[in-house]
Amino acid sequence: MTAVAARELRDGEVVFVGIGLPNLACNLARATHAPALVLIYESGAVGAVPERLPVSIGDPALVTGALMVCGMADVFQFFLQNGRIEVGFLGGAQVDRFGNINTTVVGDYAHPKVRLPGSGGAAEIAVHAQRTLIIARASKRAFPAAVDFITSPGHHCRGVPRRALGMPGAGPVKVITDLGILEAGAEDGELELAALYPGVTVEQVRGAVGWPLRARASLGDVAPPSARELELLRDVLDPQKRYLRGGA
Amino acid sequence: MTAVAARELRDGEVVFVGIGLPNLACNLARATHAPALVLIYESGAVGAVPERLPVSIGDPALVTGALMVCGMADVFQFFLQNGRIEVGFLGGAQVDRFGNINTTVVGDYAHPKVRLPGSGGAAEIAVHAQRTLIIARASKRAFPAAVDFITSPGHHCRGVPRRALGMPGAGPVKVITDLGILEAGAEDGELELAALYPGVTVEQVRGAVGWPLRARASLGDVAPPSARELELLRDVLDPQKRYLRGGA
Amino acid sequence: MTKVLPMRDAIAQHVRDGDTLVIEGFTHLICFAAAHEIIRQRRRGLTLARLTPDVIYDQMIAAGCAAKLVFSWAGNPGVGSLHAFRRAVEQGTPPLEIEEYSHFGMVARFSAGAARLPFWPLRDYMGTDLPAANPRIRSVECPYTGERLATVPALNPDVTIVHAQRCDADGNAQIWGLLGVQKEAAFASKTVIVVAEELVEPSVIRADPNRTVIPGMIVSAVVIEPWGAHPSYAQGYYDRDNDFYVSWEGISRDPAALDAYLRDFVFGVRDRAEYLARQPELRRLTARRQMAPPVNYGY
Amino acid sequence: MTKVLPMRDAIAQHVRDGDTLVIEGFTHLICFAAAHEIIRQRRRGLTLARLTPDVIYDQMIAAGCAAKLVFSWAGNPGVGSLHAFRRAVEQGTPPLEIEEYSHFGMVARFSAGAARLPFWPLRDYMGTDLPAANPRIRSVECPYTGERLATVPALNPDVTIVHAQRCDADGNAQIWGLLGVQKEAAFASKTVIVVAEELVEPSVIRADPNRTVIPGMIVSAVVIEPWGAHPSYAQGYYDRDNDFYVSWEGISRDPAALDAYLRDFVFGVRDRAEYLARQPELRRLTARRQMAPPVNYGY
Repeated sequence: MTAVAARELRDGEVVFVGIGLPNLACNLARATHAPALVLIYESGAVGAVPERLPVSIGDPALVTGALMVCGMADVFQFFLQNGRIEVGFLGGAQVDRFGNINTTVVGDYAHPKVRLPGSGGAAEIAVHAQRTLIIARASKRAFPAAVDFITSPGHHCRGVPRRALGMPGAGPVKVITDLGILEAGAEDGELELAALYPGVTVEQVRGAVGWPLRARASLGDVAPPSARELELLRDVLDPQKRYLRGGA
Repeated sequence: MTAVAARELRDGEVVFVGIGLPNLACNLARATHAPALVLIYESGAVGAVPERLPVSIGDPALVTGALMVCGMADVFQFFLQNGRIEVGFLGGAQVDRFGNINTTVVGDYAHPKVRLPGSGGAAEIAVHAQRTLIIARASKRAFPAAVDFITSPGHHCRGVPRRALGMPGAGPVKVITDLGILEAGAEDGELELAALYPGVTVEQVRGAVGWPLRARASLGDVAPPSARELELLRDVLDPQKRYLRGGA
Repeated sequence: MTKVLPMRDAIAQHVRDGDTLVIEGFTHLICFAAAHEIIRQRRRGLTLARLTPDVIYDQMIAAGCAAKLVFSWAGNPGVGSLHAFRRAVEQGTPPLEIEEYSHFGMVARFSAGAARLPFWPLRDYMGTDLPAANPRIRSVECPYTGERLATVPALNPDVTIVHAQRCDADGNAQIWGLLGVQKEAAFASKTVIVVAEELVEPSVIRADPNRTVIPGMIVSAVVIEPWGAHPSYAQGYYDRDNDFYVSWEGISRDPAALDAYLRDFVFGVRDRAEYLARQPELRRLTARRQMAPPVNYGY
Repeated sequence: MTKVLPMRDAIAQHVRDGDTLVIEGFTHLICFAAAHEIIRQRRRGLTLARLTPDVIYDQMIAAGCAAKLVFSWAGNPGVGSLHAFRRAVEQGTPPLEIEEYSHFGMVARFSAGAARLPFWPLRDYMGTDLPAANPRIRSVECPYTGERLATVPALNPDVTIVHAQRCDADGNAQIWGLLGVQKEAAFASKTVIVVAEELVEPSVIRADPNRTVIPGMIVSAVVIEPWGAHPSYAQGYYDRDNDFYVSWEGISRDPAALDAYLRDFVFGVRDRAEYLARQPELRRLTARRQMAPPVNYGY
């Protein structure tokens, strides 16, 4: 999943990085095909080159050797709202059929069954990044037909299409799971199966999402992580397996 | 005039400083009774301690040794609009009977007889400083009944009293001229004669302003510059007579 | 009259029951020393505001200081949950009112407060359920384009506490590394307390004025507290104590363990020095030297 | 493909007739080198925006580059008038449209542009005649308090030119001393040209990231031009040539003297090196050393 996400980044792009797998994916991309990737963290580090795996998005290793460190008012106004972020990475407890993400509550907002952390910068990343990539392990719990709470908007929000809502960014162009890759349908923005990992069937993916998943007529093959990618991830980038519990 | 203005500043106050006589007055105050005066320049220097007479409000001598240097967005939003400036100094080509100042045009705005520099930061200083001090040499040309253009609002603007306009600051509490000191009348905000320099008569001041000037029943005496003040101004602060052409 | 006070006196004089209190710092420079003193002095009914409540507000919630939380991301950064916060919201123990934004919304609230404007405009929240959950997120029509933009109201705390690497006795404070929203929060606040790793002469501040983030003129009290941000970090001084952040998952999940933690490390110590004496081997966190090259301020 | 270009190529590639152009810098770091090259390349119909038009725009107005001026204080700082500007406004020679704000208004316009908002709110202009003179100054009603606040529209230049003390080849630029509104103007702009006193390795920039004001990712071209701000100044490099600013009063008052100045120092030289060779004894302006102490970025 991490290696697949890394390949979605083009060299020289400006990426708004979240902690965990997105951070790993960005640093893998930097170490392989995209050495000029510009990593921006909402904490204010721009062009960070962390020498250790950051344990948070405010890690001191993001500051030492960065190109620029600025206040958060600048990050959100002059970088993100300004439209300078090409790729935003998002994860979440729930992702629905339109790519809406919930990181706020499971259940009712006023009386939640599970209280999640909330938006952080995710709401505005989903609005403003030129495109976003979502990373999440597939399961019926993680992929309901509709999220309990829209923290970060996708392609269709409570009946209104994204474009009508005036969001500058294109929204989630790919949802990278551990079974396959989902992409938004051109017509209605509904997520549909676009590519499969080796050995995974369409039915397996359908069994792991909460709506009748459409599959494209021609499905792509996701290339498995190369030996080089695996070696970098396991031995260099996350040797303590902080984030790679599931796989690479 | 400069020495008189300096005495209006209390030790420890935060003063927004303009160039020329206000700058001289502030540095004289620092050198005499107000060593803890905090000088802020619209250029972004806070707590400046210029080692030479600054030739402009952007002089490098305002930066070297300052307590803080910040961008101008911070100066206007976080210091001035925030209400942190206790005293603002203003000058101008025209000052009218309500303390309105014109630094924009003589004549009609669209077809001016004389085009002056414009507001700079003066409009917002007049609105936000907790109190302002105006320094100007008295003459019928400089003190018309009504200014051609209100660049910086005083106590009464085109028929509307200052308080009704919602301005946070108290406006020009004193107008320091080379003949005497004018202060706003408590009732209507009209400038009236409050104090005279030694040897100056009420009629002399009346002859130098463009409206029938009221004089207070009990007029104060402006103490002339002391030997120490004169020495500092002439020998230390402005030895090249850049600003002290008229007198101290 | 000096502004430099012991932490005990600074908190006693400036933080009152029912205040809206901000202890800012985005991962970096979170002033645990101040929070612990507030817990020890048993302040009650506080409205706690911060982008990331973090372990620091989880401790204050558990200790019963908070009536309300204003925030944008309530997790244990890089680790997991804040369980005292979750118990309060999910089970009402203790009861806690919440007011929730995104990070940009909180930054904008502090910006408005610092600029003494009643609101701040931002292009955000379309399609999200946040405005439905928080009616203080509103909108305004642009007088030029006619489009509607989201707004958030100004946040003007009673007290903001900022931790800095160094300051002088008047509170002129310099910060480098992550700056977060400390400047905005301080300017928005009625009272500002600066806590610093080091007290320096004004000449040190004046030798590099572009590094000053908080001017002394807005500061009411100064506290010098080396390691005062532990288990958070101070760039150039010490690293984050990540082991403690990881251990908070277990401590905060178990109310008894949390009480024991507060007893041993907050109520059971008189001051920061005693707290530090009970920490395992702080030297492991001491920063290595990686100096910035000097620049010339001459003319 | 390198961004580092000679000034001639940077201007030829990025500044077009009719553009809205900003060369910012508040007294400090005003890039005369760029303005002279624009004059030499005879750009026409420009909308020139700047808080303080200063001698730099007075020269461009006199040279016929400008169709419109957007500004907030049009004087010769510490000296007197800008006579080319005054002739244009008072006598229409050459014709010049003006759009006028206060400093705060211009700062707010750049802030809105940098944040990609259509307007910026400020508490200003009540009682003044500025809104009557400029109908683009409008107002908005606060959705919380109902009060009316002034607004100014965003300013998004086609090209902004920023002079910096140092930058790397990608345009990551560091500035200290007065910062003006350069950051806001650059982020508001479609194209940014960075001109610097010194080209440094990225490692120099990365050794002190808090000093970076403009990130390379928003920069289209980099020009290395030592003394490129003369007769303005660069903190730590050279002082302002105040004698020249004083002499501008006489030069600009007399159209023939002004033409002679442009002939001798702008049209009559091929580049900045030739301009500098014609200046009297620049060494008198060289900055003395007054170094900031280093800080530690380690962890």
